[in-house]
This record gives sequence, C-alpha cells and structure tokens, in this order.
Amino acid sequence: MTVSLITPDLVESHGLTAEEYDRILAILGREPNLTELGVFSAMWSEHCSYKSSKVHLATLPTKGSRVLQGPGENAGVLDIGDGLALVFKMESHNHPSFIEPYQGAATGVGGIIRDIFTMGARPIALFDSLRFGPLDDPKNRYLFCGVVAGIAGYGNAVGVPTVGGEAFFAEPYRSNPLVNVMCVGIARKDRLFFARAGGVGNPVIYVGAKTGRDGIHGATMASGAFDEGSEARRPTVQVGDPFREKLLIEACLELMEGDDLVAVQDMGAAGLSCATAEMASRGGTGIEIDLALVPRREQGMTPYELMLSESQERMLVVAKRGREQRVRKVFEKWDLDAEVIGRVTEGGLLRVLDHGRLVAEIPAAALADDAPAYHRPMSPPDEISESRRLDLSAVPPPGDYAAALLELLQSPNLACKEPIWERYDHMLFLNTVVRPGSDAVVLRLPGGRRAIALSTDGNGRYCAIDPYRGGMIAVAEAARNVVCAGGEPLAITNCLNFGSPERPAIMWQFVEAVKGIGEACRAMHTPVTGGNVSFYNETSGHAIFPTPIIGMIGLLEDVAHATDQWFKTEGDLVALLGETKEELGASEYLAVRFGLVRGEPPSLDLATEQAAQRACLEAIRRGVVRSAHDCSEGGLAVALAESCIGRAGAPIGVDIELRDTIRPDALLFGESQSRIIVSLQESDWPRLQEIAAVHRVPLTHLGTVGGTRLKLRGATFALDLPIKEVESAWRGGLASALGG
Amino acid sequence: MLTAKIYVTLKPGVLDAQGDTVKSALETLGFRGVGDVRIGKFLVIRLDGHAREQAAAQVEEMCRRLLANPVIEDYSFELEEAGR
Amino acid sequence: MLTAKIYVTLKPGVLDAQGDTVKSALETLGFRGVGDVRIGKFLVIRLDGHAREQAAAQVEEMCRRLLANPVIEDYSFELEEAGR
Amino acid sequence: MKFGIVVFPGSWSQQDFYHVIVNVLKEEACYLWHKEADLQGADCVILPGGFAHGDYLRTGAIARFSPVMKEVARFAERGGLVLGSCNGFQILTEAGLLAGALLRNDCMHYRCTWVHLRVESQKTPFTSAMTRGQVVRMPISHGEGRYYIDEAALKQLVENDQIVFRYCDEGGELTKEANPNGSLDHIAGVCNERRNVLGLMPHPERAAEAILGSEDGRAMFASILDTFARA
Ligand SMILES: Nc1ncnc2c1ncn2[C@@H]1O[C@H](COP(=O)(O)OP(=O)(O)O)[C@@H](O)[C@H]1O
Ligand SMILES: [Mg+2]
Repeated sequence: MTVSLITPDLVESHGLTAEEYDRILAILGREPNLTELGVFSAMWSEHCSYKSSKVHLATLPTKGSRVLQGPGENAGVLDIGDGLALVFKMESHNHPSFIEPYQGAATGVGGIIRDIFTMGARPIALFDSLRFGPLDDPKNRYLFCGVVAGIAGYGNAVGVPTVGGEAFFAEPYRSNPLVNVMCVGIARKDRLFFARAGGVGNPVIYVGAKTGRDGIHGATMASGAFDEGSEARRPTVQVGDPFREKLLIEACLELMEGDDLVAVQDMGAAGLSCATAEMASRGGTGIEIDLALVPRREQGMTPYELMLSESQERMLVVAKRGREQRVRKVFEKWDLDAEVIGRVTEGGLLRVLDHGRLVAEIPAAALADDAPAYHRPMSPPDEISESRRLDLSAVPPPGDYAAALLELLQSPNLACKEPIWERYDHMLFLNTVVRPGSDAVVLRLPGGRRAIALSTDGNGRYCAIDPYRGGMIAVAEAARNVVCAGGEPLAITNCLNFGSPERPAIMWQFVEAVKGIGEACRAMHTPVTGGNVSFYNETSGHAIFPTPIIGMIGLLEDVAHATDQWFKTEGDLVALLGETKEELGASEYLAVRFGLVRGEPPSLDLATEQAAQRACLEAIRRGVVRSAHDCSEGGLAVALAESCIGRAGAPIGVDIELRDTIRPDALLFGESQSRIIVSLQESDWPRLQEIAAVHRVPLTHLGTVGGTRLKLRGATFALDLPIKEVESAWRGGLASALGG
Repeated sequence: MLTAKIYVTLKPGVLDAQGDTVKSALETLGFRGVGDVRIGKFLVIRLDGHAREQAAAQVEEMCRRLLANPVIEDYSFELEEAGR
Repeated sequence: MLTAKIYVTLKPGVLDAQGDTVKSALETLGFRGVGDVRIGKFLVIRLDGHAREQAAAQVEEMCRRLLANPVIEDYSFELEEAGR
Repeated sequence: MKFGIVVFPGSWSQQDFYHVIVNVLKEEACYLWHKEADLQGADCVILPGGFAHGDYLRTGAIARFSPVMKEVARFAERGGLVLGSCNGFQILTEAGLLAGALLRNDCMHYRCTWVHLRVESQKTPFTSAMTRGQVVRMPISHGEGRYYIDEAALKQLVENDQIVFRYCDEGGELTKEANPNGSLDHIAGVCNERRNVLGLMPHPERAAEAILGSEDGRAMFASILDTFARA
C-alpha cells in the first residue's frame, strides 16, 4: 500500500489523540492497519484502560488478610472461611441504559454475572444501584421503568436473585442516569479460576452466542467507508439473552469441576480484542486466532467488526491440549456451540488471522497494560465554596412537623422501594434471611450456619458539595448498614460515576472522592478488591452529581445474629447509639422542602463511626438488641418511622421523647453520621449501657415501642400520627410518583 | 369504524433470541428446511370515528411514540374497515 | 424459497392485559377514539426447498404443535415468495 | 421415599427443592435431566420453577417436548405423583397434563412476594395433611401466573373438586387485592381428574424453614410422604 489509509481524521474518530497515535507507531514500529487501529482504540479507551483514573486508584488500600484477589482480575475474591471464597464486583451500564433502557440494563446484568462465574463462582445475588432524573418528567419515568424491567427480565430469567440496591432521583441525573449492578458469587477456595492464558499450544475456544454487529462503536462508520456495502453495516444495540447466559453459567461451572480448563474470560467491552489481549498479557504468553473460525450471525463481517463486536453471552476459554473433545461434550450437553479459534503461543504477540492471512499483529501487553496513564489537571469547581454556605436563618422551621415527615416519607428517594424489588426474584436459593427493605440484606452461606450481609450506598448530593467527605461517608454508611444487620464489614467493591475527566473540576471531584474512600477504607479495615470507573456521564456539559457507589460485604459467623431494622415487640425500649448534631447541610429535608442543594454535608469522624459500629455489633452478637437501623437520608424521624413500618405484618407504633436542645428541624431531619437506632427488651438496658460505655459511644434512651401511633415529642415540637397513615404515605410514594 | 393492523418487528441485525429458540425447537420437532425465524408483535387496534387519512396519521404517531421502540424495532401497518 | 407470515392472537374471550395497558397508555398520550386493543405475535419463518401446498401443511402443523396454544390462542398464516 | 426433580436447561428452583427434601426433610432426591427419558425410579416427580427454555414464545411451550416429559406423562398415566410449581405448573398445562393455561400477570410485571392461599381441597395426595379452608402463606415469583380456563372446563374443575388452592387474604377472604396476578376465580393451583398431578404457581419449597419466614409449605411434603407411607 502506497498512500496512508490512517488519516488524522480517522485517528480522531477512533477517540485517539495524536500523542496516543505516535505511541502506537512506536510500539508497532510501523503504521497500524485499520483493524489494529480499531483494536488499539478500544483497548486504550477510557473504559478499558482507566488511563485517567489509574494513577489515583493506585492509592486505594487493596491488601487484607481475607483478600485472595484484589483489583486486576475479572472480580475481587475474599476468603470467608470454611474453604469458601466470595467473589464480587460492581459494573456500570449507564450509557447503554440511556440509549435503550431495557436492553442496556439487561446486558449490564449479564456482563457482571459473567465476571463472577468466570472465576469459578456460582452467582448468588445481584444488587442494582440506580440514579435518575425527577420522576415528574415522563422521559425519566420511561427510562426508570425500562431499566427496572430490564434488570428484572434478565435477572429473573437467568436465575440470580436481585436482593438489594438503591434508587435515588435528582435533577443532575436527567442528563445521564446511572445503572450500576453488583454481583456476588460463592466458590470453593481451592477451585478459583483466573483469566490467565498458559501452556503454549493450548487451544483457545470460543463459546456461546454467535457474533453480530452489536455495539460496535461509532468508529465503525468511518471504517465502513473503506469497503463496499457499508450501508448494511450499521452497528446495532446489544440485546441480551438470559437463557443463553444461564446455559453458559451451568456449562462453565460444570467444566470447572474437572481439570480440563486453564483460563476463562468473558467477552465484554471490546469483545474479542479485550478477551484475547488480557488473557495473553495476564499469562505472559501470546495468542493466535483465525477469525474465519468465529461463529457469526451476519454476513460479510470484516475483521475489524469481528474484533470489536460486543455481542453478548460469549466467552473465551483456554483448555488443556487434548481435552478439546471433553470440553466440547459439556458445552454440547448445554446446547452451546464451542469452536477452537486459536492457540496459546510463545512470545507476547496477539496475532489475528483471517483465513490464514495475517490481519493484525500487536504485542498483547501493549494493548492491556501499556495504555497511557494521565495525571489530568484538576481544580475545585468555582461554585463549590458557595454551595457549602448555608444560612439556616433563611430556613424557617416547619409549622407542621407531621406534614413535614409525611412529605419526606412520600418523596421518591425515601419512599418504600418495594415496587422495585418486588419485581425481582429476591428469594431464590433459599438464602435470603433478611430481605430487601432493611439496611442490609442477609444471605445464608452454604451449610446454613454462617451468613453474609451486603449493602450498596453512595450519596451524590454530599459528593457534589464535598466529594472527599462524600466518599468517606459512602464507605461509612455501607459499613454501618452491614453492621446493623449483624455483619462484620470485610471489604468493598465500587463503581465511580463522574463527568468528563478532561474537565479539571470533574477530575478534582474524582480525586477527592477517591481520597475519601481510601481513607475510610483504611480506617475501617475494609480493603478495595476491585471496581469500575465510569467517566463522561454528562450531556452537553451538564454533568451528574459525582457519584461513587460502594458495595460492602460483611460476614456473620452465626446466622442467628442476623438482624433487621424493624421494631418487634410492644414494650421494647428504643435507644440511639451516637449523637445528633445541628447538621442540616446537603440533607434530603432541604432538597424536598426547599429545593436546596447546599450546606456542608454532615461531619464524619472515623474513630467515632467505628466505635458506634463496634458497639452495635457487640450488642447484636450478645443478643442485647432486637433491631438496629442506621440513621441516614431523612434523619432520626424518618429512621424511626422506617422501624415501625414496612415489616412483615402490621406496622407497630412508637412513643418517643427527644430532649436535645438543637433546632428541632435539624434534630428530626438532620443527617448526622454514626447514629444507629436500636430496640431492646427493657431488662437488657443495663447491658446495652455497659456496652456503650466500654466503646465510649453516647447512648440515649428515646422511648418505647407499641400502640398504633407514631408519637414524637420535644421541648418545642410534637407530632402524633396514626401509624397506618405514616405507612400508606411511605408505601404510596413511589407508585404515585410513577403515576400508577 | 376502522381497524388498524400493526406489525412491529425487530430491525434486521438485532439479535432475536426468541426466534432462534423457536427455530431450534422446530428443528428438534423434526421440521425440515426451517430458515430464519423472526418474532415480532401483531397489534389490532379499533379506531372510532376517524376518517381514513386522519387515522393513518394517528396510527403512524402511535407507533412512533409508544408501540415501537425506534432503537431496535421497525413497524408497518394497514387500515381496514372494521367488522372484517 | 418461501416465507410464512404467522399471526398468533388471543382468543376473543381471553382478557388481554397487555392490550388494555397499551389502550390506556395511548389515551394518556392524548389519542382519541381508541377502541379495543389486542396484542398478538407476528412470526416470520423462511422455509427452504418447499412446494407451496406442502409448505402450507407444514406451517399448519407448526402452529398446532408449537406456535399457538389452543386453550388461549388462535392462529392464521400466509405464504409468500421470499425476498418480498 | 425418593423424589425425582426434573432439570430443564433454564430451571432454577431444582436446588431449592433438593435442599428441602434432603437437608430439611431428610428424604432421598435425585435430579432428572430433561434429555433423558428415565425417572430413575422416583416415587414422586417434581417440576421446579425457572424459565425452562428461556420461556420464549410461551412459558413451558418448548419444555413439554423434552424426552423426560414423555416419561412423566406415562408415570402420571400409571398414577404416579407429579408436582409442578411455578414454571412446573406452566409446563404441566402446556403438556396437557393439567387443564387451563397461565397468562401474563394482569399487573403486567413480574411479582416476587408472599401470598396467602386457601386450601380448597384436601382430597389430594399433596394436601391430605392440610384441612379444607385452611389458610397458608407461601411466596410467589412469576410474571405469567394468571390462570385461565374457559367456562365449560371451569365448571368441570369445580364439579370434580379439582381446584386445590385459591389466592386469598389473611382471613381467607377472596378479595381482589389478594389475587396477585388476576387469576380466574383466584385459582392458584389445580389437580387432574385422577388427583395424582398437581400444579400451583406458589413455591412450597420457599416456605419450609422458619428462618425464611414460613413453614406452611411443609404440609405439602408431609402429605406426599404420608400418602406414600400408606400406599
Ligand atoms: N433499586 C433497588 N433494587 C432493589 N432493592 C432496592 C432498590 N432500591 C432500594 N432497595 C432496597 O430498599 C431498602 C432501602 O434502601 P435505602 O433507602 O437505599 O437504604 P439505606 O438508606 O439504608 O442504604 C434497602 O433494603 C435496599 O436494598
Ligand atoms: Mg441504611
């Protein structure tokens, strides 16, 4: 070829900078062909290469006595004892869900499930963390309903229960909703699998769905120009097939029982390119494949398209030489096509052939590890200091406290989320000991004696005003939720959702949030085992709230310690661990009542936080408390109401007297951290006092469980509502926001 | 009175998992020469008090706004005198 | 080569929850004079190497055995030369 | 007694049934792969919940053609006990072993929640340890559980006392709110004329341990066991 096919325009349309292209030239020592350019652009994309976040993620704590696998593999792995390993990871599918909510969310679920079972784990639970614009806009309702339906449609069919999550609605997510999904699996510690190719000459096997033009990024258009018949090559939205995924799960787990496999990797983002390059570079080997052998759904697909297709439900497997037949037999049993498309080779090259003709040849490590790493410029947004200022004198206390409480309970962010989780099978596998609706879900482990507690949390409003503190609070609250359920926090995964890293203000938010998360994780001894970064969550310059989501895993040595947030028995005492400060900043109360997003988020002292959590955990383990509920969005009043309602059976009343002298609105609705509401038998009060004293945690007697009314009294205020009215306001909130 | 018969189909190239499953089921049942199977929706909507051309415009809009998902689906329709 | 267009519809007596939902959705969107809405399936199956009459018999049998459930559904179909 | 649990590629409740039968009830259980026409000498066959073949086209439409189903039909013919829950119920109706059909829930979405059921007939091997009119609590988890049958056939069901469970409220009343999917006549479960085949949408296996919220489902297993003991 004489003239260069790779024009600057083409390079740019592939999202590569001139510097990055020079780097490619240097690596190859020649000009890439179109296929190679496409492979580089996909592998060096922000999504695959973490080029803007790497240097900052490196500051997170990732080591711990229980960490068997930290960041770098398909998912993180924890040693949870009894020879069991817990495998978990969170992923975002924000952009696809914005384009096509049902399929976008569905394929997001499918992708994260594959990350879990490729490590040899049986997926046992899903969590969905959702952020959308206000529901009064039909567009947002359409997106939200489509996403929930997609998660339900895929998760229920594939047979992995969705047992928890979050749903939060705010203006900034109008421009870009968030759909983050966490999957958790259980494996035998001695049967873990890793995506590392090995053994020169071993077969590389393609399994699962045929390849179509799904989700090939826009650059395809540019590429299409290079050969005839390009009108037919319009890329299409990925569509999920949960049934085929189910077949993949069962077939892979069955194969992993034997010793025929060397490595397993799913084909997610950047499809075949990413799977081959990562397996090879992790294993320090090369891989050679022939695209002619790749099963395909459509005619006339080019090497470029085959390497970049993101068709769903496909896996790449490296088997031991000579075991091809046994591997094929298992996949046949499950009606899956398995084709040997290549071999593991010596030296680190990814060689791609098409009918024996070389179409791409790139050092695998260059693709997987040698992407540029940027220290992007950062500076705090100008508005930030202003947004932290809050003049409380301009915030009139509510005339009617009862009305204020009902308004909060009705607001979509605080209302009952059952209309969401009722659509998800959350009971399958008979593990769900504490169901969705409480602070954290509790799942029995195999054997039934021990259990895990899980929660996902993250407050974008806090982070918008103070990303550092917001990041810390996300970790603290996730841990607190797990502790309230009786779990000892072990480790986290995360999904960090931000705007464009090319804007210094966004980059600053990201770095501050990561600092906060790291500091909290170090203090709480909950290392980070993996996660996901989603940048560019913005439309025409309108970025979302910076939104780090934390997925926390906790362990219960005895399932009998499983605790929920609901009051149990008439006559039980209600008490508060921790202390309420005059903190209304960045609260749900200000947002709902005054449309205000301002003021310092609540303060957080990590030592105090830990003391409260230790005290709560000890009280639970010693059988002192019957319920524990974390005070978060909506404050003390909302948390007390939540402990009365939403439990199985009829709601139960409570009679509370608050003696604190701070502003009543801050007292009732402020979101001071490190607070936990517990209920207990009167006779256990001295034991609780002793525990609180030992851990130096303020303990306040609040009142008594019982009756059919919610009564809250203070020096300057009083509210008294029939508990049924409180419950119906809370239950109806989301439904009426959805106009149904 | 008019009846609109509306056909909503997956765009070419979009994976039709349901169609593929039905295809292999038909083959297992011993049917020969079964090629591609694509499965879409068939809607019948009765329209009261509409002139034909006005009705056509209405149905067109219904498809665009609600009945078909433009990202993955195509649609077409016919209008008939009801009763048939 | 032939193409079979198959229409599977709910029997008249059977409540069509999806149809009713779509009807009210259309009304919420402001469409006037929307009567009954019924939603069924539209299958397109390519048949290779079949004579017409033999193909008709085949498709008939496909519907009876798999594509429609006689307890709740009716079916009908047309055969066309492929390519259209 | 030996339970055989049928496994289709998309089944997912099989291990839950297995756990209850083996670990809770201390009885014997085995899995029956759908491609094998062999019931391994099971005394009772269970069709579990799931999405047998993705439940594309119609739930259970494709599963009924599996080799194992021919054996299940013969087994039922000989009077063997067959219990279908959720997807299992859907498959039994598609296979013609039970009357009626299951349509999309009237709320148009999947529902996973607890329901109350009224025992309408204890004259089956699956409910003999229960009493007529008794109210039990079990979970449902399905998107297509709206039972439908035409009038003539419904009359038949009623006359032959083939309606075994109805959705009701805590007090046993057949209120509209208590019907989770719009089933005709609140029907949650039916048996065949010979009474040896039962299908229901709810999940008895999810209501067999107190720690999970209810033990009411155990009465069904108890019924089966003592029917078998007396046979
Ligand atoms: N999108 C969702 N999917 C499943 N469960 C959800 C979802 N949103 C909220 N939930 C459940 O509702 C309960 C309350 O959620 P949330 O208010 O976020 O709890 P907290 O404030 O204690 O973190 C939790 O049990 C959570 O798992
Ligand atoms: Mg909480």
